[in-house]
Amino acid sequence: MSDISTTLAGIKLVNPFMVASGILDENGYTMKELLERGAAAVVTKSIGISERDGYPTPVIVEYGDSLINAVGLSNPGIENFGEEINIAKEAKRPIIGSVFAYNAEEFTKLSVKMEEYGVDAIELNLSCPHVKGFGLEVGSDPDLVEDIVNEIKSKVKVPVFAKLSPNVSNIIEIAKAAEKADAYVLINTVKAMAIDIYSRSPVLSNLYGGLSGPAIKPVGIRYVYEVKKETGKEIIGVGGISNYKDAIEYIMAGASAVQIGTALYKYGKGIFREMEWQLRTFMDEERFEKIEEMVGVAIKR
Amino acid sequence: MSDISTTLAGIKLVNPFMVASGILDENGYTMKELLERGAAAVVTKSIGISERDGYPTPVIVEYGDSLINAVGLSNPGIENFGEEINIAKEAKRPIIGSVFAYNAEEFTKLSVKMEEYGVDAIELNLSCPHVKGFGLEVGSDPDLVEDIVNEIKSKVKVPVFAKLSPNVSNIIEIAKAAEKADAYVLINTVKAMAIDIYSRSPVLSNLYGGLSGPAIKPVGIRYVYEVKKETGKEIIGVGGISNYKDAIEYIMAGASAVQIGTALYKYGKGIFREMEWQLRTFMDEERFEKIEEMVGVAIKR
Amino acid sequence: MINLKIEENVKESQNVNTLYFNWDQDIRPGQFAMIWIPGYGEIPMSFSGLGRRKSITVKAYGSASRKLTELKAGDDLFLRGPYGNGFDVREGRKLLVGGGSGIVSLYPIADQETDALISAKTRDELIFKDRFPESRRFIATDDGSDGFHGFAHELLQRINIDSYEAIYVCGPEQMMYKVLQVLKGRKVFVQFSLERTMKCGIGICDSCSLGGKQVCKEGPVFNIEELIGNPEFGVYRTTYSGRRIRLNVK
Amino acid sequence: MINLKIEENVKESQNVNTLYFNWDQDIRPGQFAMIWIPGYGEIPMSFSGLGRRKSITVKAYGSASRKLTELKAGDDLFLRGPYGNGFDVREGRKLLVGGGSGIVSLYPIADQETDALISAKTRDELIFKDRFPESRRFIATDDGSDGFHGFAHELLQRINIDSYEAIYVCGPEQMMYKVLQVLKGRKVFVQFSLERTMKCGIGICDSCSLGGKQVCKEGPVFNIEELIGNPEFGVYRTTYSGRRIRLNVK
Repeated sequence: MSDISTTLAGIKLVNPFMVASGILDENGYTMKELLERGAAAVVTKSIGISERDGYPTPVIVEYGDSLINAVGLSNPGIENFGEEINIAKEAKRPIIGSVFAYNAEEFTKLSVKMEEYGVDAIELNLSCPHVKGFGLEVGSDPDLVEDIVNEIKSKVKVPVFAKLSPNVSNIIEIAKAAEKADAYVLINTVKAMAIDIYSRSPVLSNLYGGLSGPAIKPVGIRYVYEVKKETGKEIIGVGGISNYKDAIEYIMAGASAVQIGTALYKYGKGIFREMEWQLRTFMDEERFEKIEEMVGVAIKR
Repeated sequence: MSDISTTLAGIKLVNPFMVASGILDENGYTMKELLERGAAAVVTKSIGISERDGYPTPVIVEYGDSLINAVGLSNPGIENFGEEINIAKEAKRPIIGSVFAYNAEEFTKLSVKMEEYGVDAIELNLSCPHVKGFGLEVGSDPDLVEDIVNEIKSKVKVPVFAKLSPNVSNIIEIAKAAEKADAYVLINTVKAMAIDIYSRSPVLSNLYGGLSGPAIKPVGIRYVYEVKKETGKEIIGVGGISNYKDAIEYIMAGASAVQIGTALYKYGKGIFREMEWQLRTFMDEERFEKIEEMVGVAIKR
Repeated sequence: MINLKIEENVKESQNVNTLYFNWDQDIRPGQFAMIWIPGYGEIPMSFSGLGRRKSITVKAYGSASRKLTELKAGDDLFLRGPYGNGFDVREGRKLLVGGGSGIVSLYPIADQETDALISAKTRDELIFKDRFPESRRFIATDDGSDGFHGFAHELLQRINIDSYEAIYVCGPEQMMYKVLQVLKGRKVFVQFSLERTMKCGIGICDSCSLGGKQVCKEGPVFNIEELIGNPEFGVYRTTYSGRRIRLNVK
Repeated sequence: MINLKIEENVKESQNVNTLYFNWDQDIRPGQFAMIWIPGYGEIPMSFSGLGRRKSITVKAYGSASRKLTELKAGDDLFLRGPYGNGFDVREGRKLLVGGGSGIVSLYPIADQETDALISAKTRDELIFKDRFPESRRFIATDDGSDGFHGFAHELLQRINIDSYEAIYVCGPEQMMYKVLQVLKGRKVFVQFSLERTMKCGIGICDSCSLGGKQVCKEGPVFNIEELIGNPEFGVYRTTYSGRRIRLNVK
């Protein structure tokens, strides 16, 4: 029978399915529950230096099976997050600590703290607004990204994953700036908006939000393929994965593992167990013995 | 009763619905048919200097109600296109000539020729690959965009519309580079890919394609809102409009008119007439007398 | 976003209003909607009426809910839902135990065999008292201004619980926690409808979670057995930012 | 993309093969699919068999179709569809007029009351001749190597058209154009299945258009009345690039 376990940056995963950052990963008990329901690892909600309420409601718009969210990096602050990680760790599966900040110094401080809390890896959320304004994100500035990644890599021992934004002209430039990272996470949400025509107003209190779910899957596949082909580095695929076929598509595009987020809204927590046996069946039928054999097989040289 | 006619860059439109470039607009008879079936104007397929086959099949992937296409700018060349425009003009509604090229000189040559053919406006397709490579587009280079727009504006009298790409870090920078254009068209397709997991291969012969349809509507709304708010310029909204509600959402975000493309795949040519009476009913019920009253009403200052 | 029109706004008490609207939608008692008040925010509201004409009953406690209570007939009502699991409504004699606004979400369960225990801090804050005949209601106020002088769980101890097939409870978490202590181990079927800080309403933002369960999606209704031993029920709450705060209920 | 498995590959003649596969899908005679041969392209193919077991009959004329004819039992078949409108199949006596590969898409119409006029350049290129009993078939070859020596429309003029309820035509456009001239004004129900350069198959790329109609979506089947007066049928074709070329049919 095919083996669906895999290894990512040296971290053993019982299957290639993680929980994406920002979805059901703020409360330690919830993370523990998801791990017990079959997720191979969870990425925590993005944690910053200080407690932050985020945006007032509405913070979410449903768009078919996709979502537009503007939660606004709400989080209890790094000092208050150790307890949640401790609770989640009871499930004895890897915890990846997601952090966000505006500069290398804060990013490093957060990462060091996460490592102290015992996370198995750090994921860098580079989607914060850039100090330059104009709706730009930290992740669209290659110099800043390079600073952040290099600084963190010099201070922490656990693997560091750089989550890249799709809202850029040239993803390869950004990926190269982050090349000291142990893996890339592709893609973050796509900047979007919804207007209600009867109230004649944007729905989200923040006006703009991030599009996730099936709508962005073809965009994510493109980025994973392109970055894998150009850099060869390990990639964690994320963006619109709703079933085992989507996960395999990401893996064949070059992802070594994938993250599930928005699909939990439509399919609930049973999705991990379901995808586990479906993936195993697919691999049996298609004669793949290990996940590694599928990684990037669709890439044309 | 509400008036659904409108004016865009001085061009009178019987309703705010045009046919988007690249959809049913290569053959003059087809353009004529769409105008007779209710479209207020058609934008032609993007025409280049020479005849071009485009990519071999497959050139399209169906993704729910959305599409990923890589037709590859197939076109008969500007010299062969006058006859199609003549046929389309029999419908006596505005024809907008779409052109693509790699530099300002070719763009201008094409635009001048289109003007000779009698088009009512020129639409610039800035999605050509940039000579720099890396998957970049002409439209992601503000200097090049500025050159192209300024050069054309100095040579043709009909209005010029710049169709901007969403695959950029900073749309405002590009919009400002194109500020001599009479209107912006937002948005072009989003770069995407689809992999077939049984053949273990990208489906499109070109590997990458452009995502259009409902998947990108929230992205288009965001860009229209953002660019309208920052520039105040006239905008033609396009991207995932499938019904009158979508069209109104674009108009409230700041569009003066909209283009319909992918929806023709799902809803057929009857969509224009249907949207006409639905729009009129909406405006009656919501007490809007003219399209202009709705343009940008959702924008928060 | 669903766009409905307010048909009628009926004042229930000084700061409580019931808004009626037509909505052709199947909704189970205990389900809720996220009500959007443009410019003021979005708040979860359970339904107080589920006939052909639906209703929500709103207590003004913040700017969004206050604005909601001020809506007039013909005004737009924006919402998304219905969300959540709803109650498992049993046949036979039922008891509703509603603290504060809690009675609102329980009310659609009420039939000819249903009694209601309604509690509030003080007489003026009792909701829906008049919707139950005197023979079918138990009233408790913290200050003794109406009915029993004391808390809901104290009055409940004086009621013959064994005469009911099912008991449905909704109210502030500390009140429900104490009611749970009274009902724990009794053979009657008991469900609680919980309220927690809620943002998304669809089970993804983790704001309303309770021992790994999302109140908005796997709740808001939980059987008593699901709450006994829950590490967070009555023990912790989380703030809008997600910070864990210990409750002082026990 | 739909992924099926080839069940059987049957050689029909030197460069024509029929591929059988199971597909639980309702398909009308005259509908088609876009068949993807990874690495070789995607081509439109009409169905030659529509029972529980479906089939396509492929003539090798390019690299993609040649690769298709070489598929073996157990190989993957990739397709999307079915697309197009299909024939309006009438009750009663029917005549199929198939030129070259045209008989393939007509074959699913055939029943006990159906005659077939099959034409080809030469004897070796006749397809499905043996699927019709001799009493029900008319054969024409351009070179006279089998049956009538001449074109389909010439043989058709020798047939009693009035004895049929319906006539269905498929073949090269010049052949169909001439058949149309023969049948124009006759009171029999006539439909033509057209073939044009096709890329998308779903009515948006404008490659296969014919006087404003998309062959892939509003066709491929058109009533004779829709083609009479069509400004492009038999007059122009467009290349893969979209360049208009005048046909020399008339």
